Amino acid sequence: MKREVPIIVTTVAGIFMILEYFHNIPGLANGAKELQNWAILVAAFALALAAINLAARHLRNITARHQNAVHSGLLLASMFATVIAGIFFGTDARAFVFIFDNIITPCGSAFYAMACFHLASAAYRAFRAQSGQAAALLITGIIVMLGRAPIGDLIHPYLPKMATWLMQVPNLAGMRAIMISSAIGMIGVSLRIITGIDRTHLGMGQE
Amino acid sequence: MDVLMKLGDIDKRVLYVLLVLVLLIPMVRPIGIRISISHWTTKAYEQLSRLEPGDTVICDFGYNVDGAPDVEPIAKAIFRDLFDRNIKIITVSLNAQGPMIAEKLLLPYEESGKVYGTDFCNLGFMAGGETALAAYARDLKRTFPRDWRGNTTSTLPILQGITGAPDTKAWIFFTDSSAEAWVRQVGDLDVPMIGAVITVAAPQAEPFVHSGQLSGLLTGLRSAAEYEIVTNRPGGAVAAMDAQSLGHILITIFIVFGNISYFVKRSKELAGREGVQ
Amino acid sequence: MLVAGRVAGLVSLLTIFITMMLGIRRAHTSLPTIRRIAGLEAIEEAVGRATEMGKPIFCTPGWSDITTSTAAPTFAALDIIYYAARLAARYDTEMIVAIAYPNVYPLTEQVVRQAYVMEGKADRYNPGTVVFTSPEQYAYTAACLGIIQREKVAATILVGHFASEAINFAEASAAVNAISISGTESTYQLPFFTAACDYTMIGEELMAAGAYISEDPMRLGAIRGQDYAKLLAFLWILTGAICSTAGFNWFEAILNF
Amino acid sequence: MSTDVGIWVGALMTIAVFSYLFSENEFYKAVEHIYVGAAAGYSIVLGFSNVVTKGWQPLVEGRQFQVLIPVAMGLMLFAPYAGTQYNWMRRIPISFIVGIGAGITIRSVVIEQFVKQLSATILPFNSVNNVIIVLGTLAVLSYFFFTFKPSRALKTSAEVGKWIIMITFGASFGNAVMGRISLLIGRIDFMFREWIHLIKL
Repeated sequence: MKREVPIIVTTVAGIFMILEYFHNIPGLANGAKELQNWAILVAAFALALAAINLAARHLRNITARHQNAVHSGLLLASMFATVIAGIFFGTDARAFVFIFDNIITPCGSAFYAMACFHLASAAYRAFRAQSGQAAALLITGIIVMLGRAPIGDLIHPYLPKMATWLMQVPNLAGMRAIMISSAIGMIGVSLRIITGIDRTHLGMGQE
Repeated sequence: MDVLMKLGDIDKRVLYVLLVLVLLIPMVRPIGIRISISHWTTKAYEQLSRLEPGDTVICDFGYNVDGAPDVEPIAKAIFRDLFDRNIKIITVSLNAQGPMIAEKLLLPYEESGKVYGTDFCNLGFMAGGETALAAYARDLKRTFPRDWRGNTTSTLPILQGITGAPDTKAWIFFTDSSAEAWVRQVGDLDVPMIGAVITVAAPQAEPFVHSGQLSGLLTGLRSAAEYEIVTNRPGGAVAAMDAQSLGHILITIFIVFGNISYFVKRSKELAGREGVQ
Repeated sequence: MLVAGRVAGLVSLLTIFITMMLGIRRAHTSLPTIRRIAGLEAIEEAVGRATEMGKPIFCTPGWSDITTSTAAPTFAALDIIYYAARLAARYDTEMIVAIAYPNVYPLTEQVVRQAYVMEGKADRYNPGTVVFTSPEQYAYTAACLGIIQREKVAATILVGHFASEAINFAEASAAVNAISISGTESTYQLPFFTAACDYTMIGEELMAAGAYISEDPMRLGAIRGQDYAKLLAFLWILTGAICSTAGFNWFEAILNF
Repeated sequence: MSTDVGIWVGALMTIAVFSYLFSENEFYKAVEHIYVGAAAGYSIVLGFSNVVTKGWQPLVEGRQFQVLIPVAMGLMLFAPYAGTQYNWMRRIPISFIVGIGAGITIRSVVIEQFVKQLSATILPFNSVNNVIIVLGTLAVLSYFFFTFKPSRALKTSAEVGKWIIMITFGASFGNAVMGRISLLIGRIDFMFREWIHLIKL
């Protein structure tokens, strides 16, 4: 029972969504909308789940007097402050907006912008024309990089044209083939999950 | 030869500091390098310029604050253009941070007289990712029973007569990841779709532009600058382009340095080996 | 009854399903041989080097949950980690696996423990091998970078779905002179992995590598079945383009049904 | 210099994050934990408000009792907290999300990322670009054949495919540099315009 029910749920839900899309049966469309709304609601619960897992782990750090207990304390404090501000005072409350504007925004963008530094040092250290193919990557990269910046026109009027051509012809061919190939792969995996042949997502392995 | 080899051994912290300086200086003292308009932007602009006053468009805010510096300038440029032409905007988000971002961009227009619920509305966030996207593209009000400000969506004037995407005139999504999910779920609905993606995702979106699945593609800060120029409202993105150019030059120089040093080292090693033989 | 414009889609879906089932069925009588994948062969070298140096190897199955559309690379990553764990168990080399999503954690633990059991070293399995970090991208990134730097790992195996943290990991591996083996389906991270790592499995190569290691007839057969589907797509484009040059647009027209 | 407290908080946080580039330090670690906590708290708030608008309000105000099914499934996600013997309960909502998600994805992947892409690649060989697009796509596709016997033709085709993949990655690399620099420009703009008012334009 505990094994069969989840597989049946996956199969019925998946096949229903597929049938609804390809067939014009009036009742199906409405049913599909309802099911999607259910899935959205379950996903909303799941959103809290990850956060609660995180809280539980840091709470354990504190009770066990782990070496990172102070950091865990900071994490929990800022989490609870945000939750209290958002749930009890509303998402338009000043405290909530302050947290969003002055903690989440600057930190999020600073963390992401750090990738720019790493990218610069990786480009300097690792982008070597060691082989013909590596050289192809490097040269295309430089042409696209310079050609797409306004300075490309100043360096040579042909540079932006080359960048555009590289994007629209060879890149198109490469990306399209990757897309077709991965579409087949994605359909294969999903069909195996829907038909119950592959059960790894349930932690059961296949049988 | 030693000097050439040392070109590959510059401390990366020096590189970091140089990078910041090279970006900062042209922002303080702009050079004013001319910005040409790419065909991508022209195509997207032509599509949007077909909209008439009173038309409604959906703007999906699919980016987070971390990717905002690259994507947000496009959203700003498009909002300015559309609101000036009295086009109505519905904002939606499948990213938790989306509604706060949208609210902040909408605020100046509300202060200057645009009416919430009539000229624009913010439907807020919905969990569920692609499932939510498929659901709201077909039925906005059922997926979003309430908007971000707590109003019942069925009472909003802007949503009267609108069930799903095909009842609007254009669908614009802003994202800091790939365009795939939007193309998948909205692609076969009868509405022109414009993608505004983070620059990194541009090459991957190219097949969708070529096949016509996307009616327009705008990518990152550069496209925002171009859009500001074609709509005659130069702003922040145009101002940042000089820095962008110099940043690219610096990275190119460092790649060249790295390679020179690599080849010098390699030719020395080869020469050394021949010497031993 | 069928929706106009989607018929070709339905037929393609059924075709892919049938070719996959054919592949799986054939695999029960004869397993397909998968072409050589350099990144996979490098894993043994990497574990060997770690053993010599007496340093651990670092693995992560990427930043993705198993309930999203990026589940497939995560599963392929788990197969590769299983393989690496067997080698690590065989050579008594320490291994650290960092996990981002709660759902992936029990699966990974099960996989690594199983690898030790299969090598007859169940008693050597250290419960601290698999580390849960955080589903928050930067917390996960910071935790992984911390492990790579602190432990001065000899090899990093970065497989699965990655976002902007990919470049950080590749850089950190280089900084501690670790052999880096990567593999992802994420097209924007692949350029960095290709340039900055020693070995990279590109897109579907990762899935094929996973299937190869699992020695599971179902997965291997599915890879063969997908090859049939790719071959059909290949032939369709080729014949279609030739016909279209000659002025016949049937192949394109059929796809619009 | 700005006199706004919020800007100061943001600026100090940015400095703390960037300090990691030089070495890991306590200031960085503290800010990282504060950020992760706030971001997690934020997603709880938004998840909660979704549960209210899609679960509680339809149930209490709209008397739509069918909502009880997804609510029950949502609660089952938390069953393992009641004891490991309830672990199996979590599989039901997960299998439901996975089933709906897989169905919704593949039904449109097959059209948008397979059929329409095939159709757009069927181009007449009447220009150099078309020839490159068609043959290039085929060559890269052949790189992803894994189980066929490696004949000479297949090997050559896959090798050409590898070259095109490298050019494709080059294009991605160029765009990545561009995008990452924009992100850094965004941060520099914040620090030097809004915080210390050095950029005046």
